[in-house]
Amino acid sequence: MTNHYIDLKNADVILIMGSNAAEHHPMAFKWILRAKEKGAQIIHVDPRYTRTSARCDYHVPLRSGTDIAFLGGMINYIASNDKFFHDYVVNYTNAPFLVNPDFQFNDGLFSGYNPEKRKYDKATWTFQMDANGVPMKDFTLQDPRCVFQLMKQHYSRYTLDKVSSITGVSKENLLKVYEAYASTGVPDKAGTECYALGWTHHTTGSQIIRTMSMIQLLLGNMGIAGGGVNALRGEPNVQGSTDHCILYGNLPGYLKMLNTSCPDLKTYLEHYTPKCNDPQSANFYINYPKFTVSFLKAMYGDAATPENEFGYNWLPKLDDGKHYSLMHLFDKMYEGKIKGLFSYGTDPAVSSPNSGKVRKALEKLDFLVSANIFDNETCSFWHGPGVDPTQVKTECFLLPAAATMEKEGSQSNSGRWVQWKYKAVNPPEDALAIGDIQIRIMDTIKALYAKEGGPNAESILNLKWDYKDGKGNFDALKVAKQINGYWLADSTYEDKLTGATKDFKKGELVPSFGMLRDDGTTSCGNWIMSGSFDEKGLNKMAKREKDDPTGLGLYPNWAYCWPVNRRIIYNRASCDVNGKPYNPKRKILAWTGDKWVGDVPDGPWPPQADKEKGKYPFIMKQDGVGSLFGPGMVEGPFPEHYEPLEGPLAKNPLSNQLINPTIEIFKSELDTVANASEKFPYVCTTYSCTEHWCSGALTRWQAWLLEMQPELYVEIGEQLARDLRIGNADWVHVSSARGRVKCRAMVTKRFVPFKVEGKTVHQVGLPFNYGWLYPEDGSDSTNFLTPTVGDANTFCPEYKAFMVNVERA
Amino acid sequence: MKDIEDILQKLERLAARAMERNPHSAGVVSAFRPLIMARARLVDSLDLAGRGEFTLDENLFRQGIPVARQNAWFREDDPFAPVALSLISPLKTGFPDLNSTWERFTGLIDGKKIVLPDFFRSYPAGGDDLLASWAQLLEADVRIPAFLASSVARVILERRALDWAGLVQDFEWEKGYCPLCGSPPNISRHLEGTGQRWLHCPQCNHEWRFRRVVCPCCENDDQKTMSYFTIDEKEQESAFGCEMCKSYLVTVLKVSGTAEFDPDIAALSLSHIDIIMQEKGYLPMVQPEWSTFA
Amino acid sequence: MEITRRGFLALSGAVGSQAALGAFGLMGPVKAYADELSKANKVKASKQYTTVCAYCSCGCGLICSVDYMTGKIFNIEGDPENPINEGSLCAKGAGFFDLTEANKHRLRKVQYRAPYSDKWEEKDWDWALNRIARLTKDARDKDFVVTNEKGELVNRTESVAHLGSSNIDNEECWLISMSVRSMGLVYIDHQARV
Amino acid sequence: MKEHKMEYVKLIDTTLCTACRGCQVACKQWNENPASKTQNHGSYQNPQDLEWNTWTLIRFQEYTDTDGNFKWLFRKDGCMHCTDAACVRACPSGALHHTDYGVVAHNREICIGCKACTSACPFDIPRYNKTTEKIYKCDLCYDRLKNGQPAACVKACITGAITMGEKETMIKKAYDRVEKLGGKAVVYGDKFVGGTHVMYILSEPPAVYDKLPVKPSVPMSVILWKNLFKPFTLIGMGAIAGAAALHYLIKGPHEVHEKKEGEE
Repeated sequence: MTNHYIDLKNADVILIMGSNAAEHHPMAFKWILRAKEKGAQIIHVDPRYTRTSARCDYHVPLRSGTDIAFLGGMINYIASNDKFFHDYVVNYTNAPFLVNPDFQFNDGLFSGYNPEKRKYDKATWTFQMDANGVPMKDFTLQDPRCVFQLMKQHYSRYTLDKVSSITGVSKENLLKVYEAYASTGVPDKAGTECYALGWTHHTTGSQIIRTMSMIQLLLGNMGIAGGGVNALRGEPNVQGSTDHCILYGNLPGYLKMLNTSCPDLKTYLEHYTPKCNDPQSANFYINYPKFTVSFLKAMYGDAATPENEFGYNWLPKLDDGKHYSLMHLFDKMYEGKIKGLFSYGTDPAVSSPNSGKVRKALEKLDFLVSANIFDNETCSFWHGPGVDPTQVKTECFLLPAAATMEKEGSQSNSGRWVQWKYKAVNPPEDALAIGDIQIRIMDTIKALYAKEGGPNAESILNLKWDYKDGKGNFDALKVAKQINGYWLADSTYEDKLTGATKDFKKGELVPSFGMLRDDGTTSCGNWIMSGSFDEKGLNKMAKREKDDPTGLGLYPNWAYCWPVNRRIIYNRASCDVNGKPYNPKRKILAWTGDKWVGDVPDGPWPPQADKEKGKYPFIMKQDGVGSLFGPGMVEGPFPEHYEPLEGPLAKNPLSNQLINPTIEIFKSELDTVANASEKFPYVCTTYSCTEHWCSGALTRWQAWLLEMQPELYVEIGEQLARDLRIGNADWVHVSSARGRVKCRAMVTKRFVPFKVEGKTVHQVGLPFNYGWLYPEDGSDSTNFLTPTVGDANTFCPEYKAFMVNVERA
Repeated sequence: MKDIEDILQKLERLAARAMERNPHSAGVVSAFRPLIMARARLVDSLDLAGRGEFTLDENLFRQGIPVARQNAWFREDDPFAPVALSLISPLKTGFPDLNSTWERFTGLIDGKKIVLPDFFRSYPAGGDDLLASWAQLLEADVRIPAFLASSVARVILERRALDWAGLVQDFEWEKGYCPLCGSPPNISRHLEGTGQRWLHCPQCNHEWRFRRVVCPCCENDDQKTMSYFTIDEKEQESAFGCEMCKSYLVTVLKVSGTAEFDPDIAALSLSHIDIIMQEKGYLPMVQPEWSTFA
Repeated sequence: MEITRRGFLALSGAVGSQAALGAFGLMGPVKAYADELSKANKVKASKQYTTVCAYCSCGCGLICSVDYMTGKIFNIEGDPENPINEGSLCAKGAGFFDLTEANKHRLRKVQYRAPYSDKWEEKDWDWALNRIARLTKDARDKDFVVTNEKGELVNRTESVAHLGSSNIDNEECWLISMSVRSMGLVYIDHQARV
Repeated sequence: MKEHKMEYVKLIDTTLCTACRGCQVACKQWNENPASKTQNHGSYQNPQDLEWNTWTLIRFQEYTDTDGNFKWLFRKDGCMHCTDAACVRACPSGALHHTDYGVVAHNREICIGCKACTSACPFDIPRYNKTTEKIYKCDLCYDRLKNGQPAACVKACITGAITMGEKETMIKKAYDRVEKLGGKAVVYGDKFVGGTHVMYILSEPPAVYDKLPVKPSVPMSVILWKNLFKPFTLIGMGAIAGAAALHYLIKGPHEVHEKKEGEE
């Protein structure tokens, strides 16, 4: 989240789209209701009327997979009705930038598309540079090549009629939402958006979120209290596990993973350190080398020296352009190429797309090491339905793990608050914390390599691995300090802005990532977490003070908030170019002439009006401003509506490009797709329910929760149920091109048919919380239905829009 | 202010229920009941001078300086003697076998042998020798005059605290001693539902909110070095103990926001917890009221 | 300048904690009742620890009360100090007690399933760790890729993969993210992806 | 001390309820009521109805109002704790009795399982358990109230939809809230059976909500039983035999479900 949960109370209009907050984030919804009590308008846009809709001002149903069309229409509305926040858009976004004349868009494709590789050559997605390499700008926003005009022209195609025909939303409803939300495009109003898997589970997921970011930039809602784009994420420490990058493509702190196009550290740093010639752009990633070298020092300790480029070549490299995400992993496993799998605290046999393929893949493993607090469908795949254990060669280990209250450590909520947890009790009997398990496994492996050696054994042997307490157990505090980072030599830090200097001794903790070095004299496991300790060792994550000077719910002394305890990101954009807050009633930051007062400023530099020392507010961006024109995305600098991989339409109403041109298509014989086929005529989406959580692997074992949601069901509109002669609570089969599930029919008024391109399109939906292991008769994974396809940038699977058929069982 | 009749009826009900629920301490509660009722009546009827003249420096307050420290505790013209005298009759009914002492005390005040303002002028620091001399005059244990002085202080400061409370409403107070008069707490309660921890000040009857799993006395926040003691089948009766400063605080659990509750009566009724904790080697944060007559 | 506790003790004259009980007979029955409770060890000592909920990512605070003798959690309530939930909990959070070992379905033993077997067997940690290390080393070394087809140095193994988890602590996440990379794994992911 | 006892009212504001069912779990946890093996009957509402081990239940109801707006109504069902309780009148053994705080409590030891209350109750709340031959219903957490604690469901509710307090203040709060809400919002509970100690703020007229009587009242048969028959039988034939005989005489086989006034 750019803001955080409590900040929702500060909003005037809250758009809940791509989320079912009341059911899946009840505490977030409490803050949303607090905003409603103060007169805020709460709008819910979702294919289905849910318990969230019941408590919102109104609900607008739309067809799954058409969010970009809906939001594109809003951009068109904002731009053509002059509803945008001029001062903000001109100064804080790249609207005035002039784009390379060769950049073109026609008939659904941007310039530079290579159909064989399904990839773009982004050479034309650049800005026109002036003599000293700074993008040329037209602050009047009139030049036809400026970003604003190109954007306006791009979304002029998203007329009310066209959007209504794609999304199935009536024109009145479209206007009702557009007017309500666009009303926040003024200094004294704040609008925010809450999304979750409803937006990420699409082949165009990243671009949906980018479209909303563009809207927030146009309305000046980014960086203000009650604004921002807020992801209500699903798991307790999903923000932490993403920050520390248990992800194939990143090293902790979102550093880019090494690949073959960077054979040595120098080329790697060259390649990934952005440059900007505009002196007023902080371009904070200029410090990329400091973060990378400090990480390598934290990983390999003394073994990492300048001579061996701090152990750069011990790390594995990805092949350029190749991906290793969860769907690629199971694809390779299905081909028999993956021999061993470690599966900690997760249940992919239920939660991954195309369960049929996943379960066949698991049978090809030589060994599976699972660590969980309960048994689940992945650990016990070898005695699942239709599996003959005597044919499955996999050696399986089921290691008992400690639950969250049985171990000390920190957890990050999706508002970036890192809260310290204390250990209440020991785990039961043989159970150990995952940290203990990983330490013991690596100790044993290191011993083997010390004795027998092996390819690239130095990487394993040189790994710094002294994270145990006196009694030989995992010491979370030691690891947390290693993550925060240490001074590895006596040093003096000089603050360039104020000229103040401060001395630090070897072994002291680094109080902020601004002080990290790229010469190996500092170590830091994850630069964004640097500063969670002060140099004396005070653990800021464990702070529990309740003061809230601004009264806006920042709580600066409760726990630690990365980066550098800044509670609202891009908060300097809440002030005008001279540092005066746009909305004095909701002031999170103000420039007093020599320093910022309020939340931790997003960059200490004066406001940009100070031509000599001032900087633009979006310090992490290369040009220091928000991106309306976003060349970083793989499928285009402006989000464009494409149909889901498997949708009801044979042709994309907006262009001849039916699906996202850059998504990867998986081709195993189990990855069948049936687009616009009469065999699977109904749009289907999946979701969770209040009573269960994710794959249900924790909640299905709890009697009182299971009593309220005992079995898998499909929610089906009354009209469709009548057509198919399905009665309420009948057993039905829901089938897709990939698989079939048996479940109860829940005939409801909460799904309504959509008018799409003149045709009636029905939509149904199922929860994904059930699996065969427990309860025995609770039916099996919904993901037998879902396709192996994901977002072009992140490979997040498209669970939210595919086609099914429904018949009486 | 709820009118005095309601308050007295409430105190009556709470005392009766406390005696019924903890019969072993019924004697203590019934002994103190007249005094508690009298104090409530006095606080309601008192009209102290200098009501509007209190100031509050926000920064000092945020550093932990209570209101009393920023203003005068007492004034020369505070009605010490009238208050003391009107406490005599409830003390007589509560503690009949000390009647002679109470009589002597009345006589000494009327005869100006005991000049109460002398004691309150240097409050709270000095006064030990003055109390010793009063004890001689009364021919009683030093705890008697000390108890009388603290009861008088309690009545006046409780009345004054009602004005002070308005000053501090919207400021954060993170300390374990009373934000108004600075006294450590004698009892605390946890609100049902939210689990909020409220401490009670025995000197001015003010209640303030304080953080859980932190010691109000030494502000130690190492959760491993703090203990909680509960009594089986009495799920509301408990005590907090701090291993660092070895102090304890009687704590009443799961009290609903809307329920009737009086900290003084509860402290007397739960005095068995004081004894259990003191036998475990913990020290009270402030001297329990009952210890004078133990 | 804090008013010290001694100040108030002095005020009320009885400095010592153990005032002479029973001088006025009031406290006799109370002392007896206190002794009876202690003798029948009806007084249960416990500790309280703050932790964070393990369901959605709101980060609601909890307080666990742990019985000092048995070392078991006997009560979990919302943490009133936590500004996100202010002491209240949703349905799943309120049922957080069901995640402790009080739930009989919790895993307690190391279990192993041999190839082609149809049941779990109980093992001890040492055996399991050695077996896992052996299998991992062999699988890694067997088709370890030092250089790819184009001859570029890659030092990776594609035959061992890691999944999980976003339900473990930050320190554990960093430990895993770093240590599996030191072994050359590239197939690394977890449920943040789904 | 009995007469001055404070009366509590539990106010359920259905316009704040998100049906998260935290109250349903908290009720089972506090009263240690086991879960029953349920099936999905085509609705989120589970278990299907109040049961001997389910004393409070969120009822889900899909409703399109007169001018065509779709609404999803949630109502937390359970004992209304009437002032003039039909069940207390009908109960031959005195198991069901009035207590302070306005709670209709149930003394399970002396309950003889005659089920007179199940047919007398205008809200159809008490449930019979065949194995224990006793009836079960919500007792507003009477033991918690005596300890000064709110009912378990009140504590669990995070949106503040369920609140509890002194009777007059809660009734005033209900009417203030309804005035602020406007539309068809209405207060339910203070206008019949002498006023109930569990009240609703409803966003639609009461007739719309299923299993919610519009004008609940104490059935004539119960009034007859209480004033005429009850004194004789208890004196003459001893509680158990008498109640069963009388029960059979008046009702016939207990399956026959007498039509209550006001029920569609």
